[in-house]
Amino acid sequence: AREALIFERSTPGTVGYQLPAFDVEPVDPAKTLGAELVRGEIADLPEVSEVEVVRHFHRLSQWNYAVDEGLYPLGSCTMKYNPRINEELARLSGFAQVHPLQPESEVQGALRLMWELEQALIGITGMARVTLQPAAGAHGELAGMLMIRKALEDRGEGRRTVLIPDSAHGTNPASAVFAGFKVKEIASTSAGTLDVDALRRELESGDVAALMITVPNTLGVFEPEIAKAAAMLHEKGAFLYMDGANLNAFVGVASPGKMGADALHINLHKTFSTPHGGGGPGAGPVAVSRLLEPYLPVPVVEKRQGVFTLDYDRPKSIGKVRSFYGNFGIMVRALAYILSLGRNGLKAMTEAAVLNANYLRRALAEHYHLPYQSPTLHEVVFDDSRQKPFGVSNIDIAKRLLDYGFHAPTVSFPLIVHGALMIEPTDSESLAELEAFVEAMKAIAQEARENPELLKTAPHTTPVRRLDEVRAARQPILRWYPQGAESP
Amino acid sequence: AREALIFERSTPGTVGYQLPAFDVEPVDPAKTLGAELVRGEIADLPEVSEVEVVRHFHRLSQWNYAVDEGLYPLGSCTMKYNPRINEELARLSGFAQVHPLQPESEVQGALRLMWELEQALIGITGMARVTLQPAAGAHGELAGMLMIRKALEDRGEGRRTVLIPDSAHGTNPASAVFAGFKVKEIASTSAGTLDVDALRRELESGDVAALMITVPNTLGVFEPEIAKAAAMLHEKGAFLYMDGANLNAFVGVASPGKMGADALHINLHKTFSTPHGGGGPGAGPVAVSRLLEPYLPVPVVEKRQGVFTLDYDRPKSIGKVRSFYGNFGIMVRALAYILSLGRNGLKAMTEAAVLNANYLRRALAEHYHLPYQSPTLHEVVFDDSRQKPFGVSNIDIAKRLLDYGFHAPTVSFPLIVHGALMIEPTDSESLAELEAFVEAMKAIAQEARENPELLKTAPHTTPVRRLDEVRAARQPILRWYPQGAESP
Amino acid sequence: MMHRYQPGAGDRQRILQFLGLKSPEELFAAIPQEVRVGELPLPLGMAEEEVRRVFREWAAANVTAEEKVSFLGAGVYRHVVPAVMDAVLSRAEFFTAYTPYQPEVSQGTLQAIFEFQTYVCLLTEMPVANASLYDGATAVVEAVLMAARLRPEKRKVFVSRLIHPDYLATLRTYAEAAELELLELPWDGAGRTDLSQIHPEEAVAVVVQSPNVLGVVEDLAAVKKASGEALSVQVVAEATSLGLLAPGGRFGFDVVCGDMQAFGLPPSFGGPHVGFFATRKEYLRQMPGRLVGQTVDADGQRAFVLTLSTREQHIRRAKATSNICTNHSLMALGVTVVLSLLGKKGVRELALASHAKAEYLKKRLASLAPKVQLAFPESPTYNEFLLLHGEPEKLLARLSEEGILGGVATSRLASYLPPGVLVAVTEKNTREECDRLVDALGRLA
Amino acid sequence: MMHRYQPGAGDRQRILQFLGLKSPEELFAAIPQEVRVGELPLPLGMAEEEVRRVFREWAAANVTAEEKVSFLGAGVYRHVVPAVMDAVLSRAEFFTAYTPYQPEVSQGTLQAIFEFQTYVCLLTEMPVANASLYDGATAVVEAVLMAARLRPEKRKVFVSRLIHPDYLATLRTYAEAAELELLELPWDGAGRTDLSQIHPEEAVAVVVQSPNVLGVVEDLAAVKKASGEALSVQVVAEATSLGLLAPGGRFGFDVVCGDMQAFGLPPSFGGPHVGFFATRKEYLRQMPGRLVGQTVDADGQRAFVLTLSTREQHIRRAKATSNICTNHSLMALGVTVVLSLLGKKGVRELALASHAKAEYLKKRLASLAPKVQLAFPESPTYNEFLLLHGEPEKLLARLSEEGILGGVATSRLASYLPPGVLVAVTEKNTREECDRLVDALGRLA
Repeated sequence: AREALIFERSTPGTVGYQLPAFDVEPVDPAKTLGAELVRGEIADLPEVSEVEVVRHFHRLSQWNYAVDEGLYPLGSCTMKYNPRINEELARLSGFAQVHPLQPESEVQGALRLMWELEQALIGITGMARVTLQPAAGAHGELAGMLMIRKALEDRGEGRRTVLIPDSAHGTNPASAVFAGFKVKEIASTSAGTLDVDALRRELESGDVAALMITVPNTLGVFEPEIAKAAAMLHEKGAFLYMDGANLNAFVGVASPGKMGADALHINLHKTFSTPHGGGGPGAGPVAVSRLLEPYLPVPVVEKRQGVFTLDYDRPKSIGKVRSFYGNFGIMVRALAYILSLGRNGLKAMTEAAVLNANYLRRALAEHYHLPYQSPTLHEVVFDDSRQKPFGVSNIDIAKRLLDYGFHAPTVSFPLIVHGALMIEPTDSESLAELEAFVEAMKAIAQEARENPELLKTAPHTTPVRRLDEVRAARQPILRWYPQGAESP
Repeated sequence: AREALIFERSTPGTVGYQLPAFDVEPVDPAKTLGAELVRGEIADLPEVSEVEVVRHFHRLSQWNYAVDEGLYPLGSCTMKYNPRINEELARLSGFAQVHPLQPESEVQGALRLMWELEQALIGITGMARVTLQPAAGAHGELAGMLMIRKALEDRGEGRRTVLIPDSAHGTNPASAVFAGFKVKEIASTSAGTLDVDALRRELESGDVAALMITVPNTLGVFEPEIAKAAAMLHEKGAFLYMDGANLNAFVGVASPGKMGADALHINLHKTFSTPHGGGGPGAGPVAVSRLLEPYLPVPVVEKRQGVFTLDYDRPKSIGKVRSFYGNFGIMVRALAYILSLGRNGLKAMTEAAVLNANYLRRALAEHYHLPYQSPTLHEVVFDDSRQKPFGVSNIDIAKRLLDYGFHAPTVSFPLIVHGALMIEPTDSESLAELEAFVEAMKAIAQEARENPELLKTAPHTTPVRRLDEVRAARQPILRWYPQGAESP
Repeated sequence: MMHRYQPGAGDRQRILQFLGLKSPEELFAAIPQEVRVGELPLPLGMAEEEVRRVFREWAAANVTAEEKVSFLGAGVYRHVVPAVMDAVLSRAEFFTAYTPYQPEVSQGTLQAIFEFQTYVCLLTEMPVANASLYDGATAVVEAVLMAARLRPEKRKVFVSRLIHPDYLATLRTYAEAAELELLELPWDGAGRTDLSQIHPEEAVAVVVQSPNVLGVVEDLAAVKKASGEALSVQVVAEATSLGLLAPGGRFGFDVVCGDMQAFGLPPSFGGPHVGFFATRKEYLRQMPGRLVGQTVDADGQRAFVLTLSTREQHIRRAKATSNICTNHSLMALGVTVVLSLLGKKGVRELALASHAKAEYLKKRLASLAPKVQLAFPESPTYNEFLLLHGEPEKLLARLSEEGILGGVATSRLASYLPPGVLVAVTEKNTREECDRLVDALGRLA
Repeated sequence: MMHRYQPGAGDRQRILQFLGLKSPEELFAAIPQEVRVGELPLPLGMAEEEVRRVFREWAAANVTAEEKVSFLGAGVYRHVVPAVMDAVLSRAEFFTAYTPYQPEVSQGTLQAIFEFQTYVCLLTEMPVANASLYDGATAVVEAVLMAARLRPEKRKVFVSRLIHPDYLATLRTYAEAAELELLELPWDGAGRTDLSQIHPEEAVAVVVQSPNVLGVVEDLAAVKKASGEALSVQVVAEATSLGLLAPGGRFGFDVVCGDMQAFGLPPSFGGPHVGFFATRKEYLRQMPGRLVGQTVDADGQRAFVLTLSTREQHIRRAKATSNICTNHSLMALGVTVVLSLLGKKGVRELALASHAKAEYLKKRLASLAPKVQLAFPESPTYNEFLLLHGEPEKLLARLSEEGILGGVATSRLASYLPPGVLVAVTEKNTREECDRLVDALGRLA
């Protein structure tokens, strides 16, 4: 049974909430504010009781797939288990009910938590300092690129070109542009990695501000010449921006600091397991080298004589990239995760992530085509070229997986692989779960040969069938209107 | 996909929890305790990680129907909405983390809450006092009957007969027997109510200790002569025990005190909306008349000079019926519900419950047979006699309702209705939900005529199909054994 | 005015119309005036925020072990509570469901309880266990009543005075109604039940608790031997002890029962906790309470269902094996989650840590004699022991001022126990907490 | 040692065997030694109970409005938080899901966000709204950047200095990168933005906040008029004000955006909250952020899907309308739940109660002059206002000692604001709390 929109469940006169007693003199807002500033009741807001609200969202929730249901192999998204203790801790009154503008003396616990998280991230990345302010990975990219821009300006340089490999996430070019740069793509090598020679050629222009690169890249392949690339960049006065979306592949094994990164954003909602929330909130702290430290957003948390304080007095700072100090509630969860695992556990999880991905790579290699043969770490990218002859695309395979009770892999990138199936099992999965996934993928490969129509019309058992996405885009309906009302 | 038993998910060496640091000297328990007192690891306990536990119970939960999914019309069970605020409050550290044996001075808040709940229940029932100790309705029945027994002994009377109408819940006779009484059933009148003449005849024996009666009875019919029956009982030195399972029908309208009840148990998990938890915990406070007050279980909470205290000094008390003071966590929820609704809201809910039940009665009357025509309050009992000619039983109708996404009505009693369908919608349901239920019931009535096989083999869309209950009882398998192990 | 818990204001009018009524009052016509009430003596309904404010105030008027160091036990123990447990119990699919009478839409609850039954069997080394009872006290009662059904010609029950005093008090209440004669066994100088007075040939059952209420581990082999034909019943109030101590099942006991609260349920001022009940297969049809059994559905796939309900009140009425209906299913689920997380290693580690920390504390406290004195220094204890002291309640009040909930005064439990403080230690207590208690007792006792 | 978050100890060995490896180390062979690290400078992993202890200690080192009376606002407001909200957000189906890229198994998130978009439209009287942004500050930025895309020939942005200082600071950062010229508008004696310096013909946008950071309700009709061809942007930092105040949509604004935190999200030391963004239909294809649209599935039934993603970075890369990817979906869900509970009546009642209580307090405080002084006694305010005081931080410290979080010192926000305390009042504040503040200020100011 479909669940109506909450607006369609409305019954006039019903209430879903009661406010605390109204214990002051009533006012006439037309008088206190002026009639032209005031509105009346908003006609189309719903009138529903509490139980109806509870049931509405309960039923909606049942149409979602989630990590708690099973394997969620969305490549590049690191859909790992979200520990319940972290949810408990983020809800502690002493964290959730703290106002950001209380005097510092009243929020020492919150400031300490931020300071401790920064220290932990410094330890993990080998970088000089970290800003916790950005709200998401892409936001971190932007903050990082703004720091690079400011550093260049500080040197009096007007460089404007940012190099980005063709395998990169779409956020990289977008963020570079929003930071005021021009983007130039570099083609990957046949091994799927950075073409260092191409980089060298590009650097000769003198206009290169930075290279933005994901390590390991979106194929899951480690960039073997990353340190060399960094040296080349630095030598030419350019910066290395590292996209940390795939940090889960090497925590405790290698460090961006040693790779020569100048800025690196860290998706706390990936590597450090804060819940994705159906699309956020996440957090995208940016770790920087000494070179970029002066440009960090304000404020930063400092510890002075055992007292934690917010330092706004940073003349070279890029300023602020959002309100207050970042997604504090996400920081609580991430630090709890880091402390729960510790140095031993973090490395064990890295190994598990890479073992799991390589298990899938080997187990699926006879059924799906592997476009790049380079060794991979925490994820593996197949393509649909063996299924294409039967008219079956990566999308069809993805949709059919939903019928088998799994989430689909990433199919929209990397752009260098046509018909990609980018699979990242993460460290949370048991062999039993991986085996079940392999069985499903094998069955689908067979179905592709024997009954391609079944895949092309998949999914069949989900709450809704395949959607008309073209219609959604051509005749956009982006909100509910009451029956009979015209969309203006 | 079926979810295996947790024991079947085990992988040797896996852990799902880490204990706090072991910070004292290790001991050899064979030495401290003696080798013969000590056991080793328990071989068959599972070894699973945290995420596997989370997913296991997440998946299990998805096979349950629950109030949050929709209408749950189990007659006599009062499956109403369980407000979320009550869950929040019961989990407050100052309630959940309080030990029952702390000094009274350290638990004044907890004692006050119990005292306030008793006052509220006294106000609602019009009785003299209330014990909160019983853990469930049946437990309350037993406590009530033990008080009656003790009161009779106190008078030096050895009366042993308890009269129970044939429409009663099964717990009534069972509880009476466990309190040491003999049960004698009284047939109901053709209106489905207490036969007062039969009561009069029975009372002549002089051995009648009490009448146990549900008001309104399990047909949903109010006992019009209840006050008269009480007077007759009292005149003959017998007691009136009232089963409060159906209290939701008349809170704020009538009072057991005025009806002449001597003891009445109250299912907090029905009328006062504490969650049923898949079968408990509930709570079954017993409200008593002045006559039975001396016999209340110890302790009772007293307020003396503004201080709350546990009074154990009650020489005529029946003693204890369980450990400590009752299901305190349930009391928190019930009192929160009562205070949230208040005198106005409680009565409004009673009216809503009765309106909803009468809506269903009227709307379904042309499709299902109504064996008793008396006006009903909060529930209504149909039977399957119109469907029987097609070979369709009440069970089949119940199972088919599951396919329509509703829970089934009660089908196991009252015993005076053969093939009963006992429907209690409660006050939580909107007309829209009731209408959808009526549509389903109508459709089923039609299916019974046109395609009875569909009903006899229902349900068809549930996580499992109809179960072999005979096999379960004949060859009981009540626990998991490791593969290959014999059931001893 | 409409209330937030009530759907459909407009519905009310529409239903009245449908029924041809002017007011809901007409539906109550069958209720005579003489039993009617006017307005209830209660305040008007409160806003959620106001209820929250009131309850928080009351909650804040209680001291909890979260703020202080705690050595409270005596039937309610403070072990680790994994966050996962409450997350599972908060799933509306579990907590807003009813008893699984319709198994096709209740497999979640049913399978979880089947797992609970299995855990109880594994912990007790007994072949069958039920789906839960209210608490330890009523579990003991049910054991004795079952024994009485199995030995209908006998009326005597030999019960250790060292079972938890609330359990004993409850048993007395029920035994009186069942016309059973309770013979309460004293204890010996080692703090163990004196078995010499048992006459098994006259008895329906012999009941001991191990570890007993003074913390001492009983000699179950001797109890079993002394029980003869009578049913031997082991009561367990500190369930985590089953991770370290050989259970009654190993010694041939007929019933092992008690309370599982120690496996992670919050104290909640005494409830809800969860009783458990395990016994031999041959007593199956005399067992109290619900049972979940495995069977198959119409497609032949494994599924679970409430079974053997012909024992139960809703079928058997006056002849039922128990009057229990609502049990403590959700709490059983909580324990099942905790046991699943702890697993094979954790169950033992937790018990061993509790024991080792208690031994550490015992050893350190021994040095404080004669200010305080271990009641039974030579007897085996698991994680709780009795410190003799003349004025335990005063002593505890002084400790509390220093932020230490030092234990439970025996005077709070029963007048017949020796005066002193029962001190319980769990894996949550740190060495430093133990040292603080020793230090404080050294100064204050 | 295995960790509790890691399934399958035995699995590790079996996978290694399957891969023909001796150690996982071999899988990292492609990583050169020069970038390797030894042991991380972190402690060993902690038990859940230990982590809980540490975090509780840190949490306890913060003062919260739960313990004190609070009048804190300035962009983060303390309104009622229905218990239902967190119950919904705690459903693993919502919080452990990813962005709904596979709509067939994400209808729950998608429909909820479609409802969020509708709520934003209803509150702002705008025809389209997006699926959320990070916060109010970045929402303002996105509005200005969209305006710049729509008026590519212009570079000036007229922005009120009375938008929240953090929003302004953020806008400065982004504007610099986008090479936009920010012209900051001062305020007049009534605490309203001085519109006289606006030159709309040169501008991409005119940005005001209403109520502004000093609490004063701006004259939106005048702003709209002054904006001319430039895009008019209303910023809303106190979203509940939309329950009482006519929104920008009614005055023909091009964008209404801001933060929805006030509808029941916890302050959380500043985040996560949730930005919103509503605009005209003609700007649809220049909008930033995700959009959920209605369509049908293969069976023709209504369903929801992320749409118009050709605007977004993962398709359009360097030419995207925004770089946003992860947004604040779960917070948007929370607001959707709260708005659903409040409903038509509650949204207005809540705003009216906040306003009435603020008016009550304002009136009472007026009597304390000249100790403290209302900055703009004649100007319309919703639920927040500025009290002038020379040493606001000291004053607040004294109030805090009496258990009152008296408001936010303007010095904490920005140096250019008049010295004083911003006092915010919501429906949660009782009359008695207001009286306590008046009394304390009378003594301490």
